Amino acid sequence: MLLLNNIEVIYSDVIQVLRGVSMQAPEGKIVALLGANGAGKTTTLRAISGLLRAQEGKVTRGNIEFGGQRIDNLDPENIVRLGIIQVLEGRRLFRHLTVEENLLLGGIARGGIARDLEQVYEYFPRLKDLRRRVSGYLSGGEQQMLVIGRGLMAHPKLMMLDEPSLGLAPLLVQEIFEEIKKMSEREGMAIILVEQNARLALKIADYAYVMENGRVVLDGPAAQLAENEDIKEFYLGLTQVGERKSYRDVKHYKRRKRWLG
Amino acid sequence: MRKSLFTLMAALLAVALVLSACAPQPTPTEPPPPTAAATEAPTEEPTPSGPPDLTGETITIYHFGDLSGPLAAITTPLIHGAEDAVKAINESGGIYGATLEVKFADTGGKAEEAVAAYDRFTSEDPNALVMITYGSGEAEALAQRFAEDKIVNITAGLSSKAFYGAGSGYTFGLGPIYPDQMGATMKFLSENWDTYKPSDAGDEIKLAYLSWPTAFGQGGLTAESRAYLADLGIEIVAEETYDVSPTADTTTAILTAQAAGANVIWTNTLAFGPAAILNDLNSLGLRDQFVVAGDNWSMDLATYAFLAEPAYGVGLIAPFPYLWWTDTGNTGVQYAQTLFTANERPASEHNVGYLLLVAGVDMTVKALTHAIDTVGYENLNGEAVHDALVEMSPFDVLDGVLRMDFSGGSRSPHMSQIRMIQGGPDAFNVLQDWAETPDLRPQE
Amino acid sequence: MNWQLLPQFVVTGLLAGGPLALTALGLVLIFKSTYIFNFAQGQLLLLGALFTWWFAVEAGFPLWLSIVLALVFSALLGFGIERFALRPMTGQPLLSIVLMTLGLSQALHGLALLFFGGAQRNFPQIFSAANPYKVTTPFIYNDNPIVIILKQNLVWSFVIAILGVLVIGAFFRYTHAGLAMRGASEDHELAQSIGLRIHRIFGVSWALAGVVATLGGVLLATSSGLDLSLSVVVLAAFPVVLLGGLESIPGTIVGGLLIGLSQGLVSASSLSMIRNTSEIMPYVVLLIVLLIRPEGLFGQKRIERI
Amino acid sequence: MGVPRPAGEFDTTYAYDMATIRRNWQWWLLIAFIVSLYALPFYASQSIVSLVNRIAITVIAIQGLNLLTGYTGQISLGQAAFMTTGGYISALLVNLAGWHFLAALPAAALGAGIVGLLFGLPSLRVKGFYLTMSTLAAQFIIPWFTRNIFPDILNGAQGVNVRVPFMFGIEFNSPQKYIYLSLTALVLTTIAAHNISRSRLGRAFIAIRDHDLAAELLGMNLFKYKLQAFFLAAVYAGIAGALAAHNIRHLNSETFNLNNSVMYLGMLVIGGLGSNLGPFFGAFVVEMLIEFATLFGPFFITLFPATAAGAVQALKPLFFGVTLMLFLIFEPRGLAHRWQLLKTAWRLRPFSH
Repeated sequence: MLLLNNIEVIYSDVIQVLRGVSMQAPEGKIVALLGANGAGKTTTLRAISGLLRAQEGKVTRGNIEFGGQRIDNLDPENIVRLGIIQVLEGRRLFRHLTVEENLLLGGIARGGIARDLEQVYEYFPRLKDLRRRVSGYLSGGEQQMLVIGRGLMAHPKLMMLDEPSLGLAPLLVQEIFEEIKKMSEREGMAIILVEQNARLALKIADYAYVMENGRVVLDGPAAQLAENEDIKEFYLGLTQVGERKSYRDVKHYKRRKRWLG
Repeated sequence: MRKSLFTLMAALLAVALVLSACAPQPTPTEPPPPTAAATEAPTEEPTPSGPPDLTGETITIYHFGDLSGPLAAITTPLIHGAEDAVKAINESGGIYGATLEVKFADTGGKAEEAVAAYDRFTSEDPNALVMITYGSGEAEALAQRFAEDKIVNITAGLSSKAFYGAGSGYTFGLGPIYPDQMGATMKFLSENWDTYKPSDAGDEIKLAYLSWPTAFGQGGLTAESRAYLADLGIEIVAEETYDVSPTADTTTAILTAQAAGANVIWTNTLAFGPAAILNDLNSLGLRDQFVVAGDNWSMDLATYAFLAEPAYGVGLIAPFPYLWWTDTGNTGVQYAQTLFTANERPASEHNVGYLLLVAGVDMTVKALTHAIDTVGYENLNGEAVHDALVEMSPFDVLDGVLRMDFSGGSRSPHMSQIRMIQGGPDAFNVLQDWAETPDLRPQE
Repeated sequence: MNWQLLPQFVVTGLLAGGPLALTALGLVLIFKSTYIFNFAQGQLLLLGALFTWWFAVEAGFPLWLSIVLALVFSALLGFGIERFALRPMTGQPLLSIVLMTLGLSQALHGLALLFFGGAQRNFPQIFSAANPYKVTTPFIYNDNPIVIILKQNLVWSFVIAILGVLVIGAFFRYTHAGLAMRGASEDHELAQSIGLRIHRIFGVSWALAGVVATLGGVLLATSSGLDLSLSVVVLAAFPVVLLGGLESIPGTIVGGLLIGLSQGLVSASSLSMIRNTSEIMPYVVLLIVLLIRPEGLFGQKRIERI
Repeated sequence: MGVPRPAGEFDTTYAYDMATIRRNWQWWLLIAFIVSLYALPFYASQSIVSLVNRIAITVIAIQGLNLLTGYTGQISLGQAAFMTTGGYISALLVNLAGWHFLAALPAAALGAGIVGLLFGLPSLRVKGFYLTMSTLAAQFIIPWFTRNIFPDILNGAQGVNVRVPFMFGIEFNSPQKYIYLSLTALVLTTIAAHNISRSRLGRAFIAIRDHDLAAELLGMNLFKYKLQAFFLAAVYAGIAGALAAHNIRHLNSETFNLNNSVMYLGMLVIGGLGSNLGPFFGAFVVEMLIEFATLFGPFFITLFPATAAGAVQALKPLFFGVTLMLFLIFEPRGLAHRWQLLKTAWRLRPFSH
């Protein structure tokens, strides 16, 4: 459904952040986007959602298609109306509004209705109890649920989640990821999941891309990637248990790094 | 380099002081001989016997006004009055053939702008003769300059400081100064208290001075006017101010005055100033408890524009140092009316400003003519016009629309009627005919 | 203290706070959504009143129609201001934006002067200027109960102004459009990410501020008359906004009433020096607020979690 | 000083590095300019002398504002109020106490400075826009005081007539003479402003403007520096106010009003914030606009039926406001920045970079 074709993004006419990124996100599937800090994951999401513009960024080459329509460099408002929602990093919410007001705002672009609220409360029953609370006072996990729920209110065809696990307790992350999985299956929604926590991401994702330095360096079905040695080492943090890191490992790292770059 | 910077500056300062000592005088006050007149001068110089022929000459009158500030309500007709009067005079031959011209500067009611305009005017015309000013603040700021540069200032801003402050002497009023006006009105009221007093008022006049917190608004209150009121046995029980704005609420001022036992209100304001008090007195249902009086400007059509009902104006008392449009028996008023009709001025300008400037231009022409007769055109300067105004006194302007008297060191007239609004607009009826006002000019 | 006048001036002061609150509302509306403090609000107020005057007096339309037309005009004006003066300033520092609204106020003042002239003018009456309401209070002075006299137009201006604030407040609280505006005001980027058209929302905020300003202008002008100095009333509304809290709609009412009350209280003093402070009372209150509680009574203290 | 210089020109001594003016011909140009201003009364008409006189006084007021707003980043709407303070102090000292003008002027500066300090006090707790409100309060409260305290001396709303300075046997009663006072004051205040901006204090101001939190973390006493900026701005205003009052010869609570404060801010932005040339450019350009409005207004205004012909005051705020808005949108760094670009282009000619 979503197709990125060799796109390039430049900030402030000078700084090139993405160099020829191509990827796709099919209906009803979860796509994980992995990579270190500064690899260009968030920029990719912003390129899709149109929010680049607020930061003086621009897609300068390549194109982005959604359902057969070119959407690169459209206004974010219009992209949302096509059914693409980016859930921003850092659990950004309208802190002075209540939970329910936050949710209603999520649906406002398509004329949010009360029935949609019930749907969100089904996924996250806890929000229902908290719906009159001022959202700024919620706990981190509750805020994350709210943010995802708010995205859901727009009935998106594609939801992009930017680091939903950041700073949350592992159990909570588990719970939230399960709901995400459920959502994508039930609503037939494509999901792009940007994560640092590669293990979890690969567990629920169907397909994954690995980015470095503004390029996609590796991609493949999630299960397959999870078995890839380099992924294991660099992103899952798995080495043979108990073994001391030796000079050989470092050399190996360097080799791998070259390959990845 | 830094050292040399300071050396340079020190040198500059020294030079500056020397330079300022020998700075050129503000372009000479002695008139340069008018080139055209110079040739024919000798024949007429000794005794100006026959009327001189000044065809081709131009005499400029400079006019300061406020078309954008709080006094704009009256200024527009003021300018039109001057323009129309000058046009008519030129059509009938000017002053011995010389063309009269008016140059106007909009100062927005600010002294700073008035000074700038003054410098521009005196720069254009080294022999400026007459300037007409309007606001009290302007007149006060420029008073010294007029005296130094010997330029006659005919002013409608009648606060006493402009006339008699230190170093003034060339400022002449179109009406009595505000302390005189208040004194005259209060004298009249105290003499006729039984006739005009509110039904439940006592035998004593208790005065409340409710006005704007501006030079004009406070112009009536001077040491002399206070002393004069005290002599009349009138106590000032309240002095309150309100905003210079059509939206000003005078409720607290009025109620404070009432609580202090006031039965007469004096307001030194114009247009929406008196209207605010009259409106609020009616809105509060207190109109019958006060005699309301104000300066000459307060009794004008401009006030009606702000009254909630025209009837609210009824009963306002004011000194009236000129005739009014309704005095159609007077040829001067007839003349002004002819000008007004001929130039198709809108009805809203049928007010004191227009009439007064037709008269003011007439007064200027009389003074200029007299000065030319006395010293000759080639010697015509501000001083001559000044002397003419004093020598002519007492004299009537525009066939008695104004009665001027600048004798005895007084530079504002001391004659006024007292009038009262009785009925619809324009029904400014005479309560007391022309009479001498008290002379409350500041004692040096 | 002039005890006899105290109840009267307290009530008069409170009533005067109504139009102040409405004027302050215009400022709050713009600040809430755009974080711009609009120094040109006074000129919007003036132009709103001038438009009404022009339609009613010059064009001869019925008063209600004139007001409606003026509301439309000022809404368009507000919309235009956002589009052409403030949108280009997006991302500029506070100083530039403050100066932009100051420049705007000068330019609008010049335009008003140019198109309407400096002369004062009569404004159509909406409320009766006669027959004041008289209320007998339980307070006794010199063995007589104190009677408060209230001008009809003052009372009705107050009622309409407060109603106006309440209606706008309800609009913000209970409608989707209001919710969108509240959302946009909090976080521009987040609002964009969920599909709010923030520039349209900013435009609407300015248009709404124009509407509110026109209402205020008409209410203030109808009691007496109209001239260019009408715009200065907004100078008394600045303190109201700071007192109530820059983002708070209910704050405008409380702030307006308190400022009006403070003016009424000093007016009842028996010392003329203290009575005269009535004109600067809003600014004295303002300084006190700045020193004691800068965020105002109902201002948002930032909710931050660590 | 951040201006690109041609290749091959290096600072070889500290004196050269610190020098404001590096070339001899620049010295001569500056001297020639100043001399031509001082000689103005000998070759220019009175209206031009009067205009330059007013511009000089305005520039002083704006220089003060530049220290507070341009360098320290605190927006002030109270500059005119501090001018009122200075004007009254000087007027009273000269009129009543019979002080020499040269003694009254520093007293006026100091007095205004102290009052400015008082209204800077809220900077302890608030900043940015809130602080602007505090200065706006000054713009109402100070004139109120002149109207209401000591009515016997200050004469309430009517204000006071201000005596013409009389020094060295000269009465400064015409623009041709007064301009020497204004220009000399301007030269001195310019040197002072220039040195303040280059000193430790000036750098502290800039640090506060650019990031006050960071400046505080570096151990700077923010409050102290902000107060100093307020004080200095008001000192400049006091000097300008005294000069203006003795020039107008009349002073009341409305002589310098909110409108003046707004104009000064606008002039500063048009000229260039945080540049010592900014006040000169700004005052000059805006005064020229106003002169333009005065000269050509009457023709222009006849196009508008509602406006009385001659109401040139309508054009002044319009021209000023629109100019200010255009500058904010297209050249927020003001004319001084343009001037730098021009100079750079000239120095580096024929290469553009």
